Amino acid sequence: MSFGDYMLFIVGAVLVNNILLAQFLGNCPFLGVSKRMDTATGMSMAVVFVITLAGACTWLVQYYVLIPFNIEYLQTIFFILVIASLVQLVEIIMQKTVPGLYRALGIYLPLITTNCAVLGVAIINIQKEFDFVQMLVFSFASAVGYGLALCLFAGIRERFALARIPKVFEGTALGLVTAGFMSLAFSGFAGLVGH
Amino acid sequence: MKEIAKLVVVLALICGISGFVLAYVKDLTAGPIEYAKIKNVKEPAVHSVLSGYDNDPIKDRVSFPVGNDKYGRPVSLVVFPAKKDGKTYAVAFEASGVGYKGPIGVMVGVDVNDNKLTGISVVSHSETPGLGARILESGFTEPFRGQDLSKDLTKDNIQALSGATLSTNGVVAAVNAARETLAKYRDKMVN
Amino acid sequence: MLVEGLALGGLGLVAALGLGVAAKVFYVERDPLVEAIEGALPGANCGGCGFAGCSSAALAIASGKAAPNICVGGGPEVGAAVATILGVEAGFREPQVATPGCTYGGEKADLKFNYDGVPDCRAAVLLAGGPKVCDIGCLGLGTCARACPFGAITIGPDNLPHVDPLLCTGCGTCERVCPKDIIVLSNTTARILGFNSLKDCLAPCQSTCPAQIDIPAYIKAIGQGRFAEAVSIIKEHNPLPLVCGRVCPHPCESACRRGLEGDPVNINHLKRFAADYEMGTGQHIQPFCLPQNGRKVAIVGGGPAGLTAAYYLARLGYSPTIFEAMPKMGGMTRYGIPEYRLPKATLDWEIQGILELGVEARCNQAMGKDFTLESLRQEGFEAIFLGVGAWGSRNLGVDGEELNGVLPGTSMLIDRGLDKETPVGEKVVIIGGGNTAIDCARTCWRLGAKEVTVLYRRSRSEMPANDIEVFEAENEGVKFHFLAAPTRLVGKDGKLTGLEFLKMELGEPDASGRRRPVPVKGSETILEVDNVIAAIGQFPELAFLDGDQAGQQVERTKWSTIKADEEVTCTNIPGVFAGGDTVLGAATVVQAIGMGRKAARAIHLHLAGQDPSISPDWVKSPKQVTTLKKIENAPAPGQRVKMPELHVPERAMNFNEVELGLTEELARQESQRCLQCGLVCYRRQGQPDTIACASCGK
Amino acid sequence: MSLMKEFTKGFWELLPPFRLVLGLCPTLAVTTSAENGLGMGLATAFVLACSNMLISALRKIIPSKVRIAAFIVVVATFVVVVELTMQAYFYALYVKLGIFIPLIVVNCIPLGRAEAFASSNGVLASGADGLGIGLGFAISLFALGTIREIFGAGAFFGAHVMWSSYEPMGFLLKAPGAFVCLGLMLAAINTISARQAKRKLEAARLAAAQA
Repeated sequence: MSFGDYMLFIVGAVLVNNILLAQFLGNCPFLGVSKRMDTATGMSMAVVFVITLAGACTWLVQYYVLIPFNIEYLQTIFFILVIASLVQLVEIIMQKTVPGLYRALGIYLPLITTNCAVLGVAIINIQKEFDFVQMLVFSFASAVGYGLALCLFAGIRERFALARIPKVFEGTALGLVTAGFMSLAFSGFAGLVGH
Repeated sequence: MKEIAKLVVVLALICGISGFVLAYVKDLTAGPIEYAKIKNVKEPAVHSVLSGYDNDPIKDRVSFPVGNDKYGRPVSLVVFPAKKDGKTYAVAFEASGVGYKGPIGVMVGVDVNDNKLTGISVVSHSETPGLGARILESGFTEPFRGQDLSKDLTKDNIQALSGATLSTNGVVAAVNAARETLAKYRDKMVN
Repeated sequence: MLVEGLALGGLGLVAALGLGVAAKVFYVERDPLVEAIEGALPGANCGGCGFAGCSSAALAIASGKAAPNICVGGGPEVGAAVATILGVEAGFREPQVATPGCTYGGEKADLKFNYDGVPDCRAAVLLAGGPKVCDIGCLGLGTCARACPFGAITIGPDNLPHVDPLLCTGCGTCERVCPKDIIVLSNTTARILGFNSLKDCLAPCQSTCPAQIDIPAYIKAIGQGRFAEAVSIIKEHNPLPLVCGRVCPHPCESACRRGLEGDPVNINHLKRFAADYEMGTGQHIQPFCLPQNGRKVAIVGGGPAGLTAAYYLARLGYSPTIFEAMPKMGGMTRYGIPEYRLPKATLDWEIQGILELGVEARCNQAMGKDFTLESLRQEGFEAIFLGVGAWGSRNLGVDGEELNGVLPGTSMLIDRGLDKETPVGEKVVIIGGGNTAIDCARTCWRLGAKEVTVLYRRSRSEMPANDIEVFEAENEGVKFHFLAAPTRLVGKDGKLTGLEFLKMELGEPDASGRRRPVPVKGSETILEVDNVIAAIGQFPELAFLDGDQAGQQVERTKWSTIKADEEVTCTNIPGVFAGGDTVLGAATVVQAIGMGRKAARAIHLHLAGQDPSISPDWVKSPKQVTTLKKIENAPAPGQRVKMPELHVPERAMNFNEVELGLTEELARQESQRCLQCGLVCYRRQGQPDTIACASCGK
Repeated sequence: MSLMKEFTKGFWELLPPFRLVLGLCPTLAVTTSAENGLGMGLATAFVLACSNMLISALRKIIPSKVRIAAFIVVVATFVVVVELTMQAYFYALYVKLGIFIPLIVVNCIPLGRAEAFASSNGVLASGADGLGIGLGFAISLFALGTIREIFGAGAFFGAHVMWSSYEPMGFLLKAPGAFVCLGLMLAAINTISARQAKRKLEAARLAAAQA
């Protein structure tokens, strides 16, 4: 792939096929931690870190364990175990060795373990038969897309506090409708990449 | 330390048992899955490239090893024979060629008596929608019918897609690959 | 099949082994409460609750920021389980209330205001010089009032937000929408654990008070007739208002801005008025307490420091037990302050209120004799606070101290506290210039001594005793002999008959800034006396610590005090804290109270596995943040009210309380004199009496 | 009786994803048709019921420190079973649901119920709980899928149902439509439950007034 191809590839992953708004991955924490901007930014950075790390590890597991042993059908269980233990390991080590970083980003790590975006991107990496570099770029770009959507959304949600909202729409309901409009806005990027 | 040991043993045990159970389930479902895949993915293609048979090409399929893939695992070729009165007169099998964005899988039907194509059908591809993806259209695949497969096919034999030369080449390459395969395994296919 | 089993089992083995080892190697101590809550949460880390996973949620629940039933993944069962751990209802959450304030700028100041190019009003004052009306703070836009989902905030006629604490649910919406960080949430734990901050809009009195009481707030409440609220405000920071209102040397009044142009506001007597009001109702006004968590803390010493520490620990949900060596609680407030200043019945009532919060008191339990540090630990006390006071009297260091008729100052007051007979002769000399000396003098006068003289080696202005005490002693006929130091005690047949002293004159200032007294040669004079009482200083007696090995390791200073940080109260031994006179040497009740609260904070953080060190922004030991040199355009100063007292003849031969307390009318009148100061702002003429600054509302 | 209660609470009291706001990703992603919604819901229900039962059976053996990991393994095992079974017998549906079948493992509902219910209740009760909540989830997904398919494509289970001049609202089948549709349904459910709560309160008041 040429440099231009990579750029298109990145734009596609960040904006066009945004994992959150177009592929519906990682919605639970999306609605949960988007109530405040500071948590959203922390979460975004942690997501970028974990998705890239998990992408790399699961890619290695896929091509150096699952395929050689011919047990690709165990992909789901292998991937989730690898991701969960890896993230927990990072959390334990970070908490002890770099407490400052842990307080800023580490506390979001457990939230990401069971975030379907992580496992989702890992599986997509394999399904699309990416090579190692493509996998890294794709994972990173997808995670950036996730973070972008999350932060934008948090910015909007912070303003909800000022608005008079019908009782029945308070909380998640309005969050979902808003996410719908954000998704609509993002679908406008579809023309960026294509023919 | 003893505590850790216990944790490790329990978790390893649960994982191990899960592995055995899943392997068993996999064994049970291997047959049905293979059949389901062929039924859902290959059957329409087979039907479109073969005609005039009185058997069930899916049920009568034969498979034999044709080499290894890049991970060193054996790869089997599945061949769907079309029979009339118990005699195979045509076969369908998958072949692939490289298109613009990756491999293109093509189901190729060949009359074994006169080496003429009975039809082709693109089974898998990742070509650009609206351009290369037009290889799916019957306007593109129809001219392949009746082409002689005794020698390599070229673009001139068929209706090349304007603006999608590489995709066209990919399909042609797949058909030519099929020709080689047929030449190599004709005996196994027909019997 | 074997491959799958082995591969998956191997993965499980590696994962479990890696995590197990990592958890051991990188072990981080955590609050067991948080851990217990986390154990009850699903661990699905779904983030539906809005926190970053289950451990963050557990932390939030434990610290009262979230209700036990926030988990959306677990449903009601998990909420119930968490609530069981905390011992509360599932919907329980420590009440938070929105509190409008003034942060004089802060991070968001430049969003709206540009204080002539400087970031906050303090800088504006420094640059512009002189006093300046604070024109920052609330913009009066009413965003908070509109945003409040519960209608708890209204914008008053003064254009400032007013919070109805009954309607406020502590949801924090106002805090989020305030463009200037003016309105913040606060709750019991936060207030107990927090210090006054340099970033707060503190009045001078408030920043001088060792207990950090919000003085303008309670004076405002008294002025508006909200007496119970005034009591609550005081008790946020001082659980002993009855005691303090009577005996506090009130450094706050020295800082009072009213003092720049006349008499300062009678702050302490206003506090006593509020406290007396509470006692008058016969009902203790009790603060909010967190549900009990069952963790035990030992408090050694039932004086003001210990009582205060116990009070705040009980409010934080701990189960404190006070060990008191004397027969009754109160420490020096009982055994060092005479009845006529602080009636024992009043003290008892105050202590009763603290014990009612769930504080256990064990009297006649002396450390080193009945228990040791080690035995306390074995009994299950997770933290120990040492607040044993300063009970040792300094010796005069002159010949004849062994004579019959020579008494240490404290022993006399202690005997009074124990209801023992303390006969005195006709002529009594008290040596020393502190409150103890004056207390002894006035006690002797009440016991019938005909001639009571106080001998002090410096001059009147250097006396550490409260002015009012010296003044009252003089009223009662106590004579003062300044610039005189005892050199010898003379006796006959082992009985004291005379005291020889040297006259002194003041020389160069010493380290304490006071001029050093220098003896005048050949000025020896002999006074005829029956009793000499030495009240020249006290120190903590720490021998009790040496009862066991743990106690021996407690680090001390050369002044025989325990070495501990005055703000953090931690000693060199983890889990052992110290405060009050034990650390400070003989000091004041209000200092002990301040340290008691700091100790409670440190103990809480220690038990929660957190770092107790304090933020650099916090106001440490009494410190004036900003001082104006003059006030302009303030409302007329008015006359400081005088405390009604017993006439001198009515005081003789009895120990009835001398100060009678302010009447409601006097208290409300005095409270109007308060300028309701902020850091640089204060109430101007023509402004409503309750508001100092049109915008920040202090 | 109580088994019945455990079973039925999933249909309203804890109806996911409306009352138990979890499992939003598959809810949004696969409900483009009634068939997909139902298939996804039933697959989740199967995993939920089985994993709940197995975890309940194992709850005394699993040490609490590794229980989350163990739960994940159990849930993942059943997910793989579902993957294989669907591949074998519902291949077309399996292809349509795609990545969301393996993602059942990170759906917080099974893990949440495992910890909240199965780890402290009997096998039968846990099974009833899992099945009830799973079926509730299936019903929700089916309802959402039905609405989106009928209005978005004018069809139901692939069969055309709307009048011939009906212009399908293609928006509903796209990603934004999924969010908006779910949001509106949630608001509708909130309205109903607010009304219920009000009625209950009034009844309680009435009872109090009479007493």
